[in-house]
Amino acid sequence: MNEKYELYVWSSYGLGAAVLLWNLLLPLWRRRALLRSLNEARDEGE
Amino acid sequence: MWTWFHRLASPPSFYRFADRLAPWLLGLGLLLLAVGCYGGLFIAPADYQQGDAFRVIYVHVPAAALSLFVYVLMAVAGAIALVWRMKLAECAVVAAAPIGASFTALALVTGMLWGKPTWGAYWVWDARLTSELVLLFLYLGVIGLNQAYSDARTAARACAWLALVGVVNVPIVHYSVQWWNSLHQGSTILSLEAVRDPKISSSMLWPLLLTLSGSFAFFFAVWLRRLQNEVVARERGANWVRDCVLQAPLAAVSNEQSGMTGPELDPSMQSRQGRQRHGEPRGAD
Amino acid sequence: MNAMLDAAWAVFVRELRLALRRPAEATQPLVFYCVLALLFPLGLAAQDVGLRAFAPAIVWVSALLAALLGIERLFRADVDDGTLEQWLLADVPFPMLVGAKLAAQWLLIAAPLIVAAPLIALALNLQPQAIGVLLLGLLFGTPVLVFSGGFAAALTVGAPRAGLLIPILVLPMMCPALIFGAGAVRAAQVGLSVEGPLYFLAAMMVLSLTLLPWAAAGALRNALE
Amino acid sequence: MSGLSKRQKRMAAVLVLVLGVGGAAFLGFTAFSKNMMYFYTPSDLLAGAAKEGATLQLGGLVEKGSLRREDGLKIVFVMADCEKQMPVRYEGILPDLFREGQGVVATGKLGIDPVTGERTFVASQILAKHDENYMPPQVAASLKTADGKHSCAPFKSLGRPAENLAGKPMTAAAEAPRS
Repeated sequence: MNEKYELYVWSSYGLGAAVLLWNLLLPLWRRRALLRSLNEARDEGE
Repeated sequence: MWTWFHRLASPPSFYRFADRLAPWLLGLGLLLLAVGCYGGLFIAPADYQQGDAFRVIYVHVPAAALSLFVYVLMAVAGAIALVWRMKLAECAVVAAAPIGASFTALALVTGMLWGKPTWGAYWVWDARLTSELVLLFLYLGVIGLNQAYSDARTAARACAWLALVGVVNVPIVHYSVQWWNSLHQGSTILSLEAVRDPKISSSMLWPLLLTLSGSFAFFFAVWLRRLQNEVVARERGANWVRDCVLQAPLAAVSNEQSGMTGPELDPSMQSRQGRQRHGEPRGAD
Repeated sequence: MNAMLDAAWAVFVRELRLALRRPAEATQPLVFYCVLALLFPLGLAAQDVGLRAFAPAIVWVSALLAALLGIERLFRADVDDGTLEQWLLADVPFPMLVGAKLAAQWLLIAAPLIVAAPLIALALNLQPQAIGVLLLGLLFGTPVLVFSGGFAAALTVGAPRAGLLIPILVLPMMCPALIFGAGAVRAAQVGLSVEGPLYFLAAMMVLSLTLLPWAAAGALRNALE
Repeated sequence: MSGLSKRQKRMAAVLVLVLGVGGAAFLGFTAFSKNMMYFYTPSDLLAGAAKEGATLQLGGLVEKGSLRREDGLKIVFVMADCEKQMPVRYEGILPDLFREGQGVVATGKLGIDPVTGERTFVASQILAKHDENYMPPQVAASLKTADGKHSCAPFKSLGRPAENLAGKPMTAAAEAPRS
């Protein structure tokens, strides 16, 4: 690749990957927290 | 058709449906994106004018297309939520906003990274760029509004109203390059004329179609996941949550404490949880 | 039909009467507008030529901020004393009453701004031939500002701390008015054609006058439920 | 009380909505037929759309063979839309894509050239405007014609509606067929 443009191209792909990762991980973390609180609520209930 | 629709709209059956569909969509999306990005970076030839700088298109165009599509989706879901008071549609509005906002920001930033080497400026205040920026603010408004209310239903319905009013901006973004004299180029693939007379060589087109479809599949996968979370959070007391969420394989996440093992572990789920553990060094714990 | 118009008129008159009961509060936006716009020349060197170039933006941004001033409280009192509940139960379409209230707000907040604008424009060295365009632009643009402010206020009426949220909500709706309003004045100053931006502002005004009372009424109904 | 049935009220509401949205659409499209442009074209400037000394954007194609480099970073070239031409003077850094036949948008003022005494656009910034066509260099080379392959269609003048210009080549010679 022409090195004049390398930085622009690679940083845009890198940012794209970061956005994908962010979108992927955030719901999973939220789910973990939810399940934990649900489990705690159930354990207290029982 | 309608009974199927109604069944799907009930939280428990939606939850199971999403559980089955999301892993496939995610796998498909990531695969298409990986192949498309590889093709875009290494296989597609350099452009006759822009050289290698044009390769930003494989990130920029899918992000921009999603930013518009997700807002329209939010407005449609918002209309359904307001007219038929469907809970799932309310969740859909709220769940789509952060994803849409992230892709809008990505479209703006990659656009800047494309503009500097080609146009000669990171940013100009022309119609396309300004209206896309307005779109980002609309997304941020929806996210902020959702957080301002303590009651989830009121918040979601307020967001639905905002999504409906804001959708006026979407055609302005899309047609801005036709209506105004603009520095931004016209549509390469998303216009009637482009279908009749392709504006991009096929050796450069296929990676674009792959990243485009991959991004949409990815969006639907993470949207379904967010929707599931949203539904569960609202119905935390309901019986079906206890039956189908806590007993389901996904409960394996919390099994370390409770010592319970899920009945049937879906392999794709397992790998996702593995990734989740790795990605969590300073996480929620 | 007449009964409906009477009801809307009653709401309109009630708003004006309530505002005139506290004249100091009613003139707040105007004072704010004048002070804000006149602070800019004070911050610049005397007779700075840049002032003329910035004048359209200064007048419009000041008008925008003045329209936002206190918009958060627009529906609070009506919610607290049960007025809105009564409007909801009335036989008259709720959006019509909300529209009447917003129209009264325009008369109270925005009309004084338009009247004061020529003086501000002269103070900012705006070229005299651009003042007519400025007034026409404000006439078309201020309903957009007031109605979108009203919509944002309706969206956040049930949220306790929405003060910071309102600017984010109204920014996307107000910034086209700012772009084309100030753009028309700038064009008039340098002798370019002003019809395009003015027509666009008029289109925005008609669209907001038609759609935003409905949307605001829906948001209020949602918050009251 | 109001004397209207629910059905009539709904009809009235729909009527108001249709009238409002239709009126807004009419005004909006009238606006687009006037000038709402990020940049003006050489035809607009020659038709007297702007006074001398007003800062504005000018868009067009760099005319083939018109580019002349003077000492330092100074350049002089001719910018053209589908019909008219306008000399441009600029001193500064140019974007990579700037070349003859390329679409550009220049910010600057209309003035008089100190050397030739002609009406000239004195630019303070030049941005390249690439179009929506992407192809490998080999394909582009096979398409090349004497007039260049860039369309002047994106440079719409104020006076005429855009559709008349869609796909119109820059000069009488037809744009190279692309298939």
